[in-house]
Amino acid sequence: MGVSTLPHAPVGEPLSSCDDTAFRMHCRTWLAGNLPPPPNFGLPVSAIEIASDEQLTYLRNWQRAAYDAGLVGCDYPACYGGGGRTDCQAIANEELRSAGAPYLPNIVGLGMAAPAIYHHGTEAQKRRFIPGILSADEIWCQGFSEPGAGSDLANVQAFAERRDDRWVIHGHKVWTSLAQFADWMILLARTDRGHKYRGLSYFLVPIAAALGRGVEVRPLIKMTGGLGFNEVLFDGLEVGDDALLDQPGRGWSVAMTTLLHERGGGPLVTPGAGVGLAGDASQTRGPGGLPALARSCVRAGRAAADDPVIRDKIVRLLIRERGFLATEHRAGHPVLQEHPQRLQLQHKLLLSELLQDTARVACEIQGMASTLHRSHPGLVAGEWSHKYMNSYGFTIAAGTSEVQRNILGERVLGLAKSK
Amino acid sequence: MGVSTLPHAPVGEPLSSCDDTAFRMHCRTWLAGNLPPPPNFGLPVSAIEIASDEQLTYLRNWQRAAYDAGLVGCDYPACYGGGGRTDCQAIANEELRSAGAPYLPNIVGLGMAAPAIYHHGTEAQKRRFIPGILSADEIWCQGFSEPGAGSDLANVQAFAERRDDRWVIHGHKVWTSLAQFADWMILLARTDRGHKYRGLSYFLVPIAAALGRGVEVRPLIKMTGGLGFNEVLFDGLEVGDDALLDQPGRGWSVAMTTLLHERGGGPLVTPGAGVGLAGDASQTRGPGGLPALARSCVRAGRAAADDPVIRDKIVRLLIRERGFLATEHRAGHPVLQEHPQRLQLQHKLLLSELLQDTARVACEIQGMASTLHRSHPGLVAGEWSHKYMNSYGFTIAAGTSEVQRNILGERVLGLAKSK
Amino acid sequence: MPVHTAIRPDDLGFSDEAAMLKQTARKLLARRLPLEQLHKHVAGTIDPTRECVFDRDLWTEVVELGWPAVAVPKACGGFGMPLCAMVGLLEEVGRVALPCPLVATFCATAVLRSCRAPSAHELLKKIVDGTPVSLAITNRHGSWDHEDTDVRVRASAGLLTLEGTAHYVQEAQKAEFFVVKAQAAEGVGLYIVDARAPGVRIVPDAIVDLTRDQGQVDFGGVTVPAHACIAKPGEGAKALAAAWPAMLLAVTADMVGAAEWQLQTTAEYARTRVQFDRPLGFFQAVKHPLVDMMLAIDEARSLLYDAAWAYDHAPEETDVCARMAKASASDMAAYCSGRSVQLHGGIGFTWECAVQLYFKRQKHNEVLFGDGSFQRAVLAEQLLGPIAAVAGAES
Amino acid sequence: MPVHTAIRPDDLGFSDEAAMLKQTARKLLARRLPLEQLHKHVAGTIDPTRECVFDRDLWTEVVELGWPAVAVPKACGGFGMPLCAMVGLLEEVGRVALPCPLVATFCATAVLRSCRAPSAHELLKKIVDGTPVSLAITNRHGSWDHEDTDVRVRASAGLLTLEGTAHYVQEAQKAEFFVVKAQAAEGVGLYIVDARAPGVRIVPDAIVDLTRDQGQVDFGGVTVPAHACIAKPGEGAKALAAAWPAMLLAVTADMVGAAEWQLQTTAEYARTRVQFDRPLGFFQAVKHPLVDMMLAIDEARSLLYDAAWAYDHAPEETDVCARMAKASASDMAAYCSGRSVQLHGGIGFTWECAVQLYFKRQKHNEVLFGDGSFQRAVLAEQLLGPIAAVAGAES
Repeated sequence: MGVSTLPHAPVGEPLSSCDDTAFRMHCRTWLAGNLPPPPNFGLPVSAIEIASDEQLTYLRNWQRAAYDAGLVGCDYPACYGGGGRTDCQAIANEELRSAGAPYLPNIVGLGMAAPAIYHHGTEAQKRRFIPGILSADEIWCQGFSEPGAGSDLANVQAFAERRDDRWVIHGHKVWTSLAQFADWMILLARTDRGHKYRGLSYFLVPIAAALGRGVEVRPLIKMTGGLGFNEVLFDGLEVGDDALLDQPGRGWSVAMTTLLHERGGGPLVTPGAGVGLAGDASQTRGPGGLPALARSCVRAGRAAADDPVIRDKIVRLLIRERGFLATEHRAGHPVLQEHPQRLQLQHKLLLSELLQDTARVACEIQGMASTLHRSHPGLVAGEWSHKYMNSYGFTIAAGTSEVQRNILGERVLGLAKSK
Repeated sequence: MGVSTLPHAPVGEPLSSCDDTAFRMHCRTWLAGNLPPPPNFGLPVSAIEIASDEQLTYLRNWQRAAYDAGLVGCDYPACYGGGGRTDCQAIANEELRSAGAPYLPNIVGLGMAAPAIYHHGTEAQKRRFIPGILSADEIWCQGFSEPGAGSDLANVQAFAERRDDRWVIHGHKVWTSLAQFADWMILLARTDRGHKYRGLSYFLVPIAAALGRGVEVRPLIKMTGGLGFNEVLFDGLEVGDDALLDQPGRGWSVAMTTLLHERGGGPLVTPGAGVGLAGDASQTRGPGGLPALARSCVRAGRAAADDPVIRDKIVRLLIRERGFLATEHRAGHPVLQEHPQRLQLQHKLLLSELLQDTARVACEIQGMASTLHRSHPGLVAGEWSHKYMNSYGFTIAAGTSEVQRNILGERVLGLAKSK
Repeated sequence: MPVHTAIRPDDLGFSDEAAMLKQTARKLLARRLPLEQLHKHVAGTIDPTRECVFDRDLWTEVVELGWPAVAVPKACGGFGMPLCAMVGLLEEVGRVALPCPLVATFCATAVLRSCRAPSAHELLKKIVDGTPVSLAITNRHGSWDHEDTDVRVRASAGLLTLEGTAHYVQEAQKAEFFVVKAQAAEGVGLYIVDARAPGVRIVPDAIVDLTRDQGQVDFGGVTVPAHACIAKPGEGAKALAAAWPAMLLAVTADMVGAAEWQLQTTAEYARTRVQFDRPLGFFQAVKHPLVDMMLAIDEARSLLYDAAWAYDHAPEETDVCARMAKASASDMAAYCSGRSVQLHGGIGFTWECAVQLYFKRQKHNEVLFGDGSFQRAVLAEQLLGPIAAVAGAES
Repeated sequence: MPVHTAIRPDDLGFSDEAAMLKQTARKLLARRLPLEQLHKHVAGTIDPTRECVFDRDLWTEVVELGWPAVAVPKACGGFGMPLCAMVGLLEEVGRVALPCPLVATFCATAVLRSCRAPSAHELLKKIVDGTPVSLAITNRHGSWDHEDTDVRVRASAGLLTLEGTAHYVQEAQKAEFFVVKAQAAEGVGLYIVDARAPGVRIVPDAIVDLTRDQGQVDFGGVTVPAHACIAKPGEGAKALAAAWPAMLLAVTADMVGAAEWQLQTTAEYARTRVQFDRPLGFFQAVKHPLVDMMLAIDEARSLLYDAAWAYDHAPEETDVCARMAKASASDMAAYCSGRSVQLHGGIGFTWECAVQLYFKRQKHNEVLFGDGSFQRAVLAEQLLGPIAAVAGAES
């Protein structure tokens, strides 16, 4: 649903053109001289866990600089603030990752809001919103999940009532990353209780500007004790028709476009750095850091790196990591795959489960040190217990692993829907 | 369904009584002097793979002897040829296993037909059939599965048509172990096409006596190239009302009683020897033989038993084996369990998956020798490839592992039915 | 390698008395420590450097019920019940994630029982009276080798002086006495040290688990009398080895009980939470992992009872049986914890949901006294023999 | 341990030519070898001691298509295509479970290419003409150590004499020449031996896989001329090591293709077979394992292409990449084979169903040149360094 309504994305050229190479060199050169110095405070492992203003400011400045240099939004038309290129974002992403660049903070805007607006918005909406997303001038959050609408997203109960020419919104959204910093939210709400799917509409609603006036943001505490997720309560927020994305009743279709891009299966490549496994991220989240960890930890009287059973587990993970990266590579080339969505739709599932299993093996390597909280003074072996717990956020959020497997089985293998 | 119609089984006494001890000693003494000498021909790994008359005769004589000694059918009333005891079969089974006794060939009769007849039969049927089952004078097979009714057993299409006071049976049964030797079959057939469940009836039908007169038995070849399963085709077999077990339309209920006992969850303990893991069976099918195998196989220039990764895998299996045996033990004592069927219903699933995983690890230990067929001259390391393939028969037959997990989730954990 | 030869009785030694202890504990704990109260008590703050939480009223009740005395020999004023009674009790303790130093004190009890010195008996008597005791036996690497320690002991003028640090000491802030493993020239010995003795400094660890505490204990020239030695240098390792199976089984019992809570709570959620117009449990992607949790729990529980019987009746099998149980339970706990969060979906990932408390307790239990693969490596020595000497040349 | 530093081009070196070879092969093989014909051909009898089946017409067609020549250098009359072309082709070979000695001949080709002797070039020319060749390099233990062999070679009067037995020789009854690894005082060397030479005796193995043959080859004082030596004693291991990644990838490609067949066939069954009034694929207990098969296949396939590129362009990465691919594929094949039978239910367990043919071919492929855990042990040496010398003391 909805997917078929997308304009056709240009088919990738089979081989790198000279222009691609020039762009790649531009990225590389700029990155060599313009990476920001490491902050003198800690950064969370991903954008959705940004917890302080200083973290956000640092990352926002970085996204702005990368945007100004043409590395963010390359594939959007220039009239919407983009680079006006085609198929260059993937190259920029590769270079961003290779350079070990920090991640981009406006992750919901870049990965979800911008593609949804680009595919479904009015000309005015595109011109109004996309530039601020690319430059990180305006931070976005996503209002899809509710207490009663998790995996079953279409069960959304937040309601936008039509009053004269306005929409009045009541409802309760949960798991809203970045809501405490967000200027805007993409919101899925019900406008008709008579139809499960056709009763949904999609809005672009102000958050920061409406705090205390129909919008309340409350932090949700994660099992780790960390912040990052929020509840957002709507109690009579009023918006106009310009807040509607696409037609009333088309919300499910827009949501599908949004999720398709979030899952890496959409035509537009999301600008991103540090979200893969190369570079520094691999050392701190992926299995790339496990050999060094295993050399530093003692297990049964010798380095854990000398325990053949541990070695086997680490090598298993290193193979999965290499396989993941090679699949990312192969996914960019149509000849090397059998079904257009088969590899793209694996991305989130593979990455989230690889990072979870990595953290679990890291804890095993640490042994008793894995009982320690990351705030423990002098903990040198890394915050793996914390990362392990946090990893469940990624196997649950944005479509649980179970839902991802349904999607793959149904869309790629053509199996009957499981619900 | 059906389960609630069973007469209450006597609750097991919490502790061994003196009588139990005396019976156990009787078993032990008898077994010490009366085990049959090993045959001078090979025996298959289980009764359902008996392939030759000499194998059957040898095992039949053994079952008869054990029956005569009171070790088979102890818990059935004496008027039906049983031992007239309560709760003694479990003791006899333990002793049979400890003694490394051969298995009993009339496995379908003992595990399925006898309990079904006992719970649902007329007095005449009980007196007619149970003694011959216990003594192995009459071999039984089971006619449940059909090409279109595998996991979905209630979809049975074999039809018994009422003509005057007779039933005329047409249909196609598959996966029928022992059919080539069987005197009788328990048959699930449809007597009413209007109701899925209530349209089923349960018959006791002659096979050997009806061959060529409405019954044809054709061997099915397994993926191993081995025999054991059969197709049984009914083309107008006529039987009378005395062939009906319970009322017409009660077939599903009787089938549930049958399967409950097959799965080890019924009130009557099935007489059995060598079907667990103790004794010789453990050496040839269970993980008990893996340490010796690993010492005899060379892997990467040293004994496989010296490869820590292989060691870890073997120990994992030995732990599972020990856990399985301890669970069997615990299942016999109500105080040590939380739900009456929780352990019983695990038996088939645990055992079939343990044996499958054991065979797979054994193949890994063997390395290139696992490419060899069991007929390869001089193959000393055991027929593990064969056993590995054969193991799928056990994870598929009698309710696939997937169906077993449904049953456990629904009956023990109270989860919603998956269909 | 003749193991598992002893024939078990039907009830695996689980007497009426043991069954009653377990049943009573279950009822009492369910009433005394409802989930909301536990959460409020241990998870009232997210600050990881919070003060150690210790509900002394709850502990007093536990003591009054006589639970610390269950495993203390009758000669020392205890009930001297068999190990199977203790593991049944500790299963119930795990089921409510009891935030009391009962497991740690039981482990110390097991070690004290394996020492014949009069002072060990004296401390056992104190345990009956409700004194929490813990073991200070682990070095900076968290080693479980009975010979490893970072504490040294030196004798002079009839006094013993302890110097060094014990790491990963369970319930370090709650214990009133420590049984300390210390190195002398002749080998390691065991020593009783009062937690308030001069020179003893307890440095709390910031840990993930909210239902216990852990710390390092510095011994800065701590002087104790000669009779504080309960296992002479060279005999400490043997005393620990004798107690070890009971310690493994104590943690195993806690894991089995906690995992049963995880199973039942997650199954209840799957019975009631509706998505796609169906209870979650309809979906095999939920149902089958729940069944696999159950299978794993029952394996660990069977091995637990089997090993407890061996501890009481077949000492030659005990070490293998106990390590099997701990290995099974550690892997089981990892699996059940992961699924308990995942199958709860978003709500399971919150601080507010009690699932996190058990997840963290289990994570700690998994590694305590050695995780699954550690136990299997030791088991392989016994079940397959030692690895032949030739090293290298793997390709 | 700097691996994976070379930046791959977008197409991983997979040229239009390579893509066309793969596509053509797929179409041709689907037409030429429909499933029923394959089954009839290789599974016509259940007698394990049956004669070796070799469809010479089919092989002639394969030769006429030039497939054995794909990897032969142009200088020897071949096409000299990059490895990625070959693995693409072998994927299609695996997809139809082609019962021809193409993989074995390709492995021999890889070894011959790593030898500079003129006689190696001569044999490569014969391969272009359709001569099946196989490697006789494995000892009685099935060892993959390049130094291990049970064949000895002795020089005298300008002639070489081979004595001993090579085991687990692939396609032993189809090969016309063997490349034999033999031990001399200076180390192992490689020798070309005509399968019909006096003293050569081929003893077929009874094997599980129905789509190939295997045997032991006895060399009972087989005499060959000096120029039959293509790698001198002491240089054989190096030549094998150079070819080894290509050999690993040939088997990996076969596994990936065969697994894709298993996936698609099982998915088709799940789309059409109805139980409980629903197609099987509705049930997550069927759907999710199918997805896991797909994930495993795609990982192995990505690693395959990645390693093939490295073989052609980044030799320093090749060994690691190829072993990763083989390790991934071996475990993948085991998983996919198991699920292909299990998810087909009863019908998948029959001789009649083609699922068994792929199950058995994969089982053979899994262990050929070393299974997953073997490859990982070697990889660990390179990725984590060798194990420090201290052995023993595991507890």
